[in-house]
Amino acid sequence: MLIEIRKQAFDPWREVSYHEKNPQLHPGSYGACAAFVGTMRDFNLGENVQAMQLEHYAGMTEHQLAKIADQALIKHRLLDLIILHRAGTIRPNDPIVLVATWSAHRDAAFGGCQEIMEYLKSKATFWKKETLASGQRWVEQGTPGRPPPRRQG
Amino acid sequence: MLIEIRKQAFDPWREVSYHEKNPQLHPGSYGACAAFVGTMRDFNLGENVQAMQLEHYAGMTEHQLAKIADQALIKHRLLDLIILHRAGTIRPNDPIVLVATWSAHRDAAFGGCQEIMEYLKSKATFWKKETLASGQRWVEQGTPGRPPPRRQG
Amino acid sequence: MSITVRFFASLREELGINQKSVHHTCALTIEDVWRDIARRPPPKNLLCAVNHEYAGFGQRLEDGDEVAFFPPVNGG
Amino acid sequence: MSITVRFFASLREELGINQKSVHHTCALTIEDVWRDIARRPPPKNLLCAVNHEYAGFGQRLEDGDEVAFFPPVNGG
Repeated sequence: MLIEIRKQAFDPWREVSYHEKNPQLHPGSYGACAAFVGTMRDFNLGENVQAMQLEHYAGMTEHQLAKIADQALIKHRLLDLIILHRAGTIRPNDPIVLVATWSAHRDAAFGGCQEIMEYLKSKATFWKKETLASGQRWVEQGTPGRPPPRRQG
Repeated sequence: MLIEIRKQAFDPWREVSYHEKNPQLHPGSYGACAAFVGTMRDFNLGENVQAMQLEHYAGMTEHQLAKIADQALIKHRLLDLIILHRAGTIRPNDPIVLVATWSAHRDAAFGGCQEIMEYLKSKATFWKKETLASGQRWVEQGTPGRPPPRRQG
Repeated sequence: MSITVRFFASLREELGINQKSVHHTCALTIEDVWRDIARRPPPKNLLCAVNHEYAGFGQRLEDGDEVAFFPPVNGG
Repeated sequence: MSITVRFFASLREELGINQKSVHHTCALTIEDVWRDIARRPPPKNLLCAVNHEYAGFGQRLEDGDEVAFFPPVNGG
């Protein structure tokens, strides 16, 4: 099981591939893997986005992700999982989050992966601040918290 | 868009990674990728499985997969997708199927990926014959079609 | 008219037929083709297709059609 | 008793406070801490946590607790 918040860019498919070489995940034991990758888009709410600051509450975030993972493991009888989330300065096309779940069966893998993503969005203590050509704005619940400030300098 | 039935083993994560380098899938345009990989288990219905023959109806399978893909692209507004399915002799831990979907949003990527898997299971003309220590058996709808024949020789 | 008939998976093994051509002078349905070749009642879960599209047992056939019979599919 | 209070994201910027320690001799709730530091009514969508667990505004605090205030989260 991997739960990590990482400041550096990562290649999600290499992470999944590497994880499957983990001897804890016995070859032949799992029939299904579901993976989700959320990637930063260069466009949001009608504006081009140049970069994003991903702030988080160190300590609480890890604690919440561990609770989410434990719930999903039990409920969906997962064999293993990855939750890997970026923090810091993100550029368009950078992966932001990877969730991968392994299970004996398809429904469990899909169900676990989707549920982790839902809980992650509602419980994990991350906040996004976008950099536009016109300034910066906080993105709250998919909508900007307030209008962007006037251009500085 | 990749739709393929392949006789050789493949590395699903490398396929997804390679596909994202496709210039048709503009960097920064998609916010979400969902992927599902079905893998051959070494155990099914209480028996160890040594190998599996994956028979398919060449021509009809490709046609059905193309229809499934077109439906999912439109319904879920997908930006791109992969359906890659093995045929021939499969060994435990070999990937059998990869479905990957790219979209602007999470729900569309998940919904498209799951729906393709559902249709694929119900419409794509594949049949599985397992090799056990005691002989071979057809697997029909997750249950064996008939009891395995007595050991030969 | 001339019809190509194909069988797959356990059905192919049971009947011992992979592919067969049939020639008839009168109108034919899928059911006619099944009775003609298989000489037994169709299994309850039998599926059939004409020219790579799923089809009902009563569908009428045309010259050059490819008809396929197979058990429930099991991909993925 | 001594409480650590933290603010995140847009709330941190609006109040201009990242982290603060408060010391009191009497029993305190999260709401007391908010009023004491922010000196304004809480925003409608305000979230709070005690020791890394989500908490209600009326929760009572104990010596050494870490209280955090933040806007709706937005990960993934």
